[in-house]
Amino acid sequence: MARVIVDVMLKPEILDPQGQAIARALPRLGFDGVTGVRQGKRFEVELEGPADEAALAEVRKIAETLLANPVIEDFTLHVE
Amino acid sequence: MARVIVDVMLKPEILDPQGQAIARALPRLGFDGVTGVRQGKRFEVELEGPADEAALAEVRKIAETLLANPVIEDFTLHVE
Amino acid sequence: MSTDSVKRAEQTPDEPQPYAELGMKQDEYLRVREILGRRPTSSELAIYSVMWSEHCSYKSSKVHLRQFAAKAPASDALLVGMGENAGVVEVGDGWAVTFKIESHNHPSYVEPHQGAATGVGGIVRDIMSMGARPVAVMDTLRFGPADAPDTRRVLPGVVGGIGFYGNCLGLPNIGGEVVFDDCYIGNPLVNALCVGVLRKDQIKLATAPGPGNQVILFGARTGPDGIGGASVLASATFDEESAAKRPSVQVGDPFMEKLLIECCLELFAADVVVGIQDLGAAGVSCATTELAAKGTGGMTVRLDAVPLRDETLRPEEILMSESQERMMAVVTPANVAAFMEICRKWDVPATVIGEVTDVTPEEAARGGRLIMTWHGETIVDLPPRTAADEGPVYDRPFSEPLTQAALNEDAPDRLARPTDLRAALLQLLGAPNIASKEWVTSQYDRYVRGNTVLATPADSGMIRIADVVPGLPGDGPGPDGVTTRGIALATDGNGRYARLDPYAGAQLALAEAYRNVATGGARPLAVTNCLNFGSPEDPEVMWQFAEAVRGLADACKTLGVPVTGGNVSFYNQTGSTAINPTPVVGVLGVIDDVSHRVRPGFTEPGARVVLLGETDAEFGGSEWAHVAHGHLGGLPPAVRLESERLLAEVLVEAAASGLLSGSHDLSDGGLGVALAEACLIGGYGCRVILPGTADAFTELFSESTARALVAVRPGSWDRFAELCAKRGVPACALGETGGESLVVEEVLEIPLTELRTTYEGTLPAIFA
Amino acid sequence: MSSARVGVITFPGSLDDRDAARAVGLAGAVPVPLWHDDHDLKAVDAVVLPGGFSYGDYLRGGAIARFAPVMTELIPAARAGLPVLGICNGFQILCEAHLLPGALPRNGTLHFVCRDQRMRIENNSTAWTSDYAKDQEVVIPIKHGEGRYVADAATLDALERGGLVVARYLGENPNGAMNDIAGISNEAGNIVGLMPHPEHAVEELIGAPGTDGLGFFTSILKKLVNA
Ligand SMILES: Nc1ncnc2c1ncn2[C@@H]1O[C@H](COP(=O)(O)OP(=O)(O)O)[C@@H](O)[C@H]1O
Ligand SMILES: [Mg+2]
Repeated sequence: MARVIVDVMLKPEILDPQGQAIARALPRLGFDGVTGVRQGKRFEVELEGPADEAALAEVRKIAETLLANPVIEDFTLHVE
Repeated sequence: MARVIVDVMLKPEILDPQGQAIARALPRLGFDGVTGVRQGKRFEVELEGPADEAALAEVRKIAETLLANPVIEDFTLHVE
Repeated sequence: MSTDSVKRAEQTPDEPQPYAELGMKQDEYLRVREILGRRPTSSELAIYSVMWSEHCSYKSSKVHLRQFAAKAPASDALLVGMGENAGVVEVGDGWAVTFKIESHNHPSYVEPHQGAATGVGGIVRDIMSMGARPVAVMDTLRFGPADAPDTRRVLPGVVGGIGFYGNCLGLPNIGGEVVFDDCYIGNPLVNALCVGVLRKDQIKLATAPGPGNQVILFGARTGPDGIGGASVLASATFDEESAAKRPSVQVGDPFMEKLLIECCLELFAADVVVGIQDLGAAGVSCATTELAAKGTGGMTVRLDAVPLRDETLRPEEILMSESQERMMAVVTPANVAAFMEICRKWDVPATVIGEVTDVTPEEAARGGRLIMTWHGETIVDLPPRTAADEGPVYDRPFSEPLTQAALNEDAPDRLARPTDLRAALLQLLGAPNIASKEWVTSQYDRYVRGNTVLATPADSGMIRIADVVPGLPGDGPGPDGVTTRGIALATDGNGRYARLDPYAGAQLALAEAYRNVATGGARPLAVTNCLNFGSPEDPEVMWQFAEAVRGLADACKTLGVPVTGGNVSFYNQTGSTAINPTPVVGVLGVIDDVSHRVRPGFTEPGARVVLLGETDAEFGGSEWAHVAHGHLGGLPPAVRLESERLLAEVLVEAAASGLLSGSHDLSDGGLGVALAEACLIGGYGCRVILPGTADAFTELFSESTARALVAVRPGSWDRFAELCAKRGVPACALGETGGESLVVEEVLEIPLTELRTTYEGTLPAIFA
Repeated sequence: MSSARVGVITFPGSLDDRDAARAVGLAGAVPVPLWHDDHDLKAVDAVVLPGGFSYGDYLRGGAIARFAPVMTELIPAARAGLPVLGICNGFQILCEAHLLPGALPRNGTLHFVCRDQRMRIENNSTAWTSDYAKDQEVVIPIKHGEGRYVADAATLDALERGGLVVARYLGENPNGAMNDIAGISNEAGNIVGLMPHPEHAVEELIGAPGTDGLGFFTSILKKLVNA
């Protein structure tokens, strides 16, 4: 049993209103020193078997086809 | 300029309808071998200065008060 | 890890049990021992502690709520009265309607988004369990002051949660309330209403008849949701590790609920359900004991068959779990396969967990016999009626608050009257309680299902009961589903009025909701209510409660509208300070032909603006006293039930005859606010003259009840005046609609643009 | 009533499917229910993908629905010219399935928004808009939390230059959509995706005031009858 993490973030050129709203709120809450925030998604994918080559390839395919929308999002993948 | 990543996940005992919906869809898409999916949030926080002790403490506070809802979510934090 | 079986309980009679931590009084615990003739197992203790809680047993309110049935007016429409999951009323053409309102106050304070969301989910399942298709929801909300920091946390979360759940579920939100008052700081009220429709011969009840019938749990898996209490049991009876942190917050899955709705409707249509019950508070404990209690009294349940989200759950936790989106059905063995097939179609997990059994006469006399096993061991063996129906009943002491007399003597007469009525009107119009609630309502889908006749900002929501899609069957089975009928719903409640006089306050809430329903052209038919109060252990709160129930029951009798159900929420207080008593009343009305509905406001130029009803100087608990002086004292406006009844008759008949192009009731803020709102909502200004029976301030801002403002279509005045005269309803023509301003001659003139800026600016400025 | 048959697909979590069927029927065509789990388009002449939250839409609007069995039939059929209208969630599904370009992430306001929206029908040469006058102004409800149309510069440019923007918001942009885009079509004009809900503006009495949405359904009927 292994766990693969897929991180999905909006492409840099796509406006991220959620991240922006957070960044805007920070100074009001007394937090300075943050120049920007971006919000994305994190998926924990639990595998039945080990995170071998074949399994990773499968998760990559899941990420590509389902977890991320390649039109607006990038993803990265790592084993935990 | 440093970047701190805050990962926010629902506490393990809290129902994650989002992850469930994905996990249920996978077999239908021809993906087997996944036993569970949990969906959380990932924040990229850009700092003005370096990610020193003080800055990390500040980001931790931001995570606690704004990025995560401590009633139902846990978060972890790391420097990228 | 050993299981606390019945056998073990018999062998260890003196083992200490954590009943107090579970909220049970010692005499309640002793009563359980007496019923069972031994100490309860920890699972039995779990069942009794939740079933005998205030929330499930109504132990403090029962003695008062009986008045709703005792004083109920004779009504042919009532098909199912109080005591079921929701009441059902007949509305004609073979159709029936079921509706109910319920509170989710505390969870919404702890976690506003999920708390409010699961509040909607819970009430929707109540409606489903009557055999109905849910068709609309409403939400009535109370918060601390709009600009209080905590309100900025709670309100957006609550509104987001209600929208998230209702929108994703596909139920139009057709109305509600948003009220701000200091007394709700730290104690917001979130009351959700759902209404459903069904063919009158398809009512389902929570009952488990027929020995041999199978008990099926379907919907979401059971997880450790909302079982803070159960961990007490686990840790007391077992080892440390099972005392794992259990969340007190439940997370809703509206998608699963949508599947459940469609699945249930298909199950009902296929006629494969004998009895059905939703799982709300007290989950499996409640569903099994109540189903068994209303059936043969006998049931066996294999608790280890319950599908779990978390395999470490102990039986006590399964019994107490409040996991959402679950239902329980009783099905004949012959129909199980068909039942399962429909669940599969909708991707709804379903599991047989038990069976209805026969009981011996002796067992029946004891209250039936419910047996639960856990991996072969018997862990529950109790008479279900003792848990479901025979809980403790308290006739708690009550006494009028010591401060009540002084409060009532502090009449608003002493308050300085404004000299600038224009400014006074603008101030009221921009006050958070009056100002446009669009910031809230625009987050709710009000159109889904395509039957919404009236929704925000109308005085009442209105839904077409059934439509026929050309080429597709109607929503109801068969061609007899055709009907032009609609239903209207309004909820109201004024905590300030109720604080000044809980008896009158409850009646005023009813009167306003009743009037609002009639305003749209519907005939008021039946009532639901949600009684939000402080601690019943405080005699002064108990007095407020007793007075409110008495007032509501009396007024329902006078108006001829029965209470069909409702909900009580106690312990709404911060420290020892209770909220204002807040009875929220929902009224259901019927309109024979929805095309006769009257829209809110001035929708055409050249209509005659008419004030119906009588105006006295009544400012106790008024919005003006609140906004201009922060004052609460004196007495609320007089209750005029007979006038309300006659007014409603006029409104309904005028609507059916097509005499009105707009209609709006008078309530908070009086005539001045009603005029401004009618202009803004309808889009036309008006030019009016005050009747001159009192001073202009009184005529503009008094909150006398049994009044409404209507726009009589050109050429319809004579017929309308006759209609009013026949019933003795005072009708005063004030002027005419049209133009770009609100003009009250010799008093004020305000352009609609200025009114709009004031009215629409308040909430976005605070929350956007 | 004509014999033109317009399918309306129901996914788990579809909400406005009955509403879409009603609109099809009111326009005079025959609504045909289609089921997500069937590899069967029942030989319909056109298809509506209705609004709602298919599969809960927890991941992204339309992300899971696009893989439904019925979609494996619909995608090639649409490419081959079958008229398809995607409303709201249906529009999201069309984008996810790459039948239309771009994407529909979360509204810029971060709020779900339900309101009667003024907009302009800019392209009346599609299968679904021929009954409108060019640049006709209409009021049709919107109700969505994820409807901010985005696409890369080249795609936007192609849409604008090809006249493929079907409808554009007027007044305040409700969701931050690029170029105020409310709906687009493919080049052939058979596939149209819209955030607004024309099926909620087809009866005077019900839903939004007016019947400005009916044109989408009468357009397709006319096209099918004249075909
Ligand atoms: N304020 C009230 N007025 C009338 N009936 C009430 C009131 N409060 C509760 N009831 C009735 O008592 C019964 C039990 O209520 P409740 O426990 O809320 O039902 P459920 O468990 O189905 O949600 C219901 O029939 C409900 O309608
Ligand atoms: Mg119930």
